Amino acid sequence: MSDDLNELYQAIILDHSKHPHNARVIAPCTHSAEGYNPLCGDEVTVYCTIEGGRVADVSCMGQGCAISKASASLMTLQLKGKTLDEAAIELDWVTGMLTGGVVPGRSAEAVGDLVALAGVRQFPARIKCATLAWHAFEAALKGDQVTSTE
Amino acid sequence: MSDDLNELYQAIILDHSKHPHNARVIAPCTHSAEGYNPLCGDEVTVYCTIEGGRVADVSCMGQGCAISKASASLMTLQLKGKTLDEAAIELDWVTGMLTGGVVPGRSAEAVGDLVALAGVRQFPARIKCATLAWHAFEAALKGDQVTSTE
Amino acid sequence: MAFSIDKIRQDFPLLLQAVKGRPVCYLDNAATAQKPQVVIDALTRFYTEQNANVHRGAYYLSQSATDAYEAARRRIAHFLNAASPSEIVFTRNATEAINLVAAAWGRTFLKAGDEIILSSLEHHANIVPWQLLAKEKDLIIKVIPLLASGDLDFEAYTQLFTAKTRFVAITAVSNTLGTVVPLESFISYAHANEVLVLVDACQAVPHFKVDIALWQPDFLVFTGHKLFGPNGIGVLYGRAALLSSMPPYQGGGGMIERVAFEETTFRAIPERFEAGTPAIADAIGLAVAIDYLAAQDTALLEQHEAALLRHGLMRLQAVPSLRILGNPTHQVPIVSFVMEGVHPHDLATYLDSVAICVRAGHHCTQPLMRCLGVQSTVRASFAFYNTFEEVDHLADTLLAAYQFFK
Amino acid sequence: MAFSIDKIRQDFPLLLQAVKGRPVCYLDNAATAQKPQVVIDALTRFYTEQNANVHRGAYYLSQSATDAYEAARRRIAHFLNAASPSEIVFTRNATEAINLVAAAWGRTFLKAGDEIILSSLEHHANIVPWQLLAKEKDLIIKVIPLLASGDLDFEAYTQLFTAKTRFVAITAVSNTLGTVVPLESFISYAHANEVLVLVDACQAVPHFKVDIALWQPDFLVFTGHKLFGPNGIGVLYGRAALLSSMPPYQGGGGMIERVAFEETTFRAIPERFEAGTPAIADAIGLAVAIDYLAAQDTALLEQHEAALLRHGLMRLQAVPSLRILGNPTHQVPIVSFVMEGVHPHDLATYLDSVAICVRAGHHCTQPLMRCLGVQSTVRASFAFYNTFEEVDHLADTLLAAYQFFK
Ligand SMILES: Cc1ncc(COP(=O)(O)O)c(C=O)c1O
Ligand SMILES: Cc1ncc(COP(=O)(O)O)c(C=O)c1O
Repeated sequence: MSDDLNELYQAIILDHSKHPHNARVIAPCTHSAEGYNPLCGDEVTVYCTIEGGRVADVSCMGQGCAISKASASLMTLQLKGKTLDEAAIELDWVTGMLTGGVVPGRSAEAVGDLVALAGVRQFPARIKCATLAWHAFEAALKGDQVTSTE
Repeated sequence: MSDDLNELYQAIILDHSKHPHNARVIAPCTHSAEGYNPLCGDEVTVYCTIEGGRVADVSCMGQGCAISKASASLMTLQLKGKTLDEAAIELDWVTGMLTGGVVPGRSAEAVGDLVALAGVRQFPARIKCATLAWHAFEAALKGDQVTSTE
Repeated sequence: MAFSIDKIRQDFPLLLQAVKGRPVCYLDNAATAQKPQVVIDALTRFYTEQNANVHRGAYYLSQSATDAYEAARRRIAHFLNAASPSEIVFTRNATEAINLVAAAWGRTFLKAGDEIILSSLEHHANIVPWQLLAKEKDLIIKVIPLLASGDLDFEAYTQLFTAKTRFVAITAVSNTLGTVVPLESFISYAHANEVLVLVDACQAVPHFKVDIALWQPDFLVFTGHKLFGPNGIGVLYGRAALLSSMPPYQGGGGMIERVAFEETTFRAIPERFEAGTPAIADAIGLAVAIDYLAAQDTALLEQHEAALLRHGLMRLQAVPSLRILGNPTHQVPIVSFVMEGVHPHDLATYLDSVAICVRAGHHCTQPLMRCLGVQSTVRASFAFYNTFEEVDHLADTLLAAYQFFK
Repeated sequence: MAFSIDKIRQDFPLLLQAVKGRPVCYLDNAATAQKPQVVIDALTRFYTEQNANVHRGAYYLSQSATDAYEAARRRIAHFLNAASPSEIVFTRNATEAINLVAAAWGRTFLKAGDEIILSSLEHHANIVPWQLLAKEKDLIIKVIPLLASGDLDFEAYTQLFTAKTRFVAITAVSNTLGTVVPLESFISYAHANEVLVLVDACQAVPHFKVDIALWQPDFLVFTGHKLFGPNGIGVLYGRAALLSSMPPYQGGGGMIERVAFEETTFRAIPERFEAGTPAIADAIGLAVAIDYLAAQDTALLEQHEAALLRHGLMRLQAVPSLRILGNPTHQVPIVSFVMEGVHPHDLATYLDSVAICVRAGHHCTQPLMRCLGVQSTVRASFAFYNTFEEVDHLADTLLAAYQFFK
């Protein structure tokens, strides 16, 4: 067992993957989109309700690996109640952190449990798993029906 | 100047290429076919008249390098008057000798001036030039319209 | 056993590498195979001593490159036991070879309502070109169903034939389950119905002798990189009469006889299908890979592979929660499995952490995944250079993964 | 001159070889270029340390191969100054790149009666695909005529446009005469008429900077092996919006999103156009060739090439009975000539006997040969690694040949 692996699959990730939060369909919802990874066939659908410029509710359903499920579950917790601008910062932070892009500076408190996703950086082949739900959320807001992580 | 080159372009070859024999159209003729080398665009048309199982007359017209012109000229001299069986032996001898195939054993006298083509063997890139007219003759007898040396 | 695995492994430099400090354990041979040093050396030698364009120069180097390229074609014709080297067309890969047949043969000779039979085992490379063609020409695609064992249902296959059936495109070996399809019966049934057959031999050639004269397929394709050759080179075999009846696929230099703006004519086979400068070095490298294989005692290699498979199946069956997919009558050493509650990608990452290279996903066989009722699997695929220790390493690590994720 | 030709030649192992005991004098660079050692080493290193299939494995090696392959794509996008790496599609060669555009764009967007403009300078690779398409779809091909100088007739070009003109496919540099076409005017005229342009940059990229942002072509192609890279790899650049509007070319693994027997969907660009396992090592090798070039002082290389050309023209003009074809306004160091009374093939053989590698024939430009009123020519084509001594060796040997054949 390598340290990297322990960091990737830390308790919080395994926990969220086994017991995902907000794993349900929101119907009716104001926005939804499917995220799809053509390389492994994993898919996730993000549903959300935007009211008054806020993420009133958000959920994820789908099939995927521990990383993608945990990431989706963490995402729903993190985004719920945020304004769209705040949600955009969350998105930038996660994708920037994972793909080595620019990361908005934030307090540990603001980042919260999302920090558990940092272990994925050591596994480039798995980054797309971690970003799948986030890209689907982005696509839902943009009005795309399906998005692929490529 | 290498020895190989002197053997390739021996006097008899240069001579035949500059003053080709039977460089004329036979019309009407009983058989004719065009030989074509798609790699360099050279082309030759062989005309012949077969009467009573013999090559009564044979000629070659076309554009080509010294080797292909000399070979065509030598061919017309060699084949004229031969029976079809004898002509087939000439063909086998030339192509076999040039391409390293089986060569019918023959006296120097029978081979005659064709021996001048032996220098081509040292220049694999030029073998197709030397066989062009011969393949066209073969194609003419078979009734093909165009043949390519490839 | 006279067969020295250590000695063989010395021939494959990648197998001697370490990944993150651990010796690489390469079990993804169905995706691509490693290259013996002689193949790598052949590329170096070509570019160092012989590099010139083919079919075009009147000079020694170019002739020598042409000779080497054409010798590679003859080597491959001999390897497949084809009737003539002119039946061998070099392509980029197997995918292109199938696309070539779909475009040049299919587009010319098929018409609306004609039926094509594929199998449930096919790789996307032997599905998508036919779908694209079917859409364009309004053809009907029928699919040979799978038995629970992972074998194809021969009875059902025979039922698919109608007066409209024109073509069968079928794999010799499943790249996902390792199933060896009893092709002789499938082909002769089609031929008895005057239906042509294309065989995808990608996963067959690395494991056993493929003999054109025996199977008598109309077309057969394989890809160089899975046969221990370089990538960028694939092979299309086509019966001479068939190939000759087909129009060109791509246009360009090398495949033409005469070009004029008014009218252009094309060369005979195989050149007609090789437009532009080919992958000369890679074709030569593929022939060297085949020479390398021919120099081994193939019976021993096959025995070793069979033993690896037996041992692997035995060890994997003993891993809790692990389910092996399929149990085909004949199988090459390719095994797909899933572990209850653990996603294939997580399993593969766990294996990767100890340098075990396996593939997780749909293996370009999504329709087969659907038949099997899974989204994806982990696949371990072995070559003759793999060892029993590697099999054990895989099984031990899977056990540890089970403990970790449970 | 700070430029050390000796040092550069040391980088190209083939240039240091002997052919039949004589140092090779390689003057067939327009057919294919020699490879610097770093390119050969890149192939060896890939197969020794990194070989795995791309886009498919969840393991370190496969990810590392994928990263290297995608880095090569970015390298090429940067080299061409393309807006995005997704505009770069890897193909086997330039020929395939043009065929891809003809099939995926042409077959989709052109209809009977539409007109395509080609030029008299085109290589067969930029003629035959359009002829095949024209035949299939009933299109009309028009040809930009040649001026006596070997330049294209711009005035006449503008006259070819009608309301039906849809596409211009034109070379940047003639592979036979060395003519540099003033593409900016040709492209902007077409664009002013809302006509798309494909540029064949095969002979441009080895000699001068090609800048997509400057020319703004809609498509541009080149081939790796003429740019000092491996063979088996070519490049299609296409504007993102255009590529995205096109259906797939070949079907198979890697280019699909989801496959089902009922319905298949395709990936975004550039993957949509790369079916099957690509020529991974060769793509990486091409990027290394480009890195090698970028590390040189390109201004000096271009000066050297211009000086080689000037010296070559001067020496060749002095050979009795020798006629140089064309005298274009701008020229890269490619020169075609004929010798009165001596067939080009005989001349090439004579040159070959002292290890001078030149090409004799139609150079895959038969229509141009017809314009020039010849059947074939001898062509000497230089790269930056050629020397003045090699030019002199050519000229001296041509003099000797004149004596020999006269
Ligand atoms: C101008 C031009 N276009 C296209 C090609 C075709 O290149 P390839 O054979 O690598 O496809 C060549 C070279 O042969 C060329 O010189
Ligand atoms: C059975 C089968 N067919 C076709 C292919 C396609 O091979 P390539 O990607 O080299 O064209 C593969 C491998 O990917 C395969 O396993």
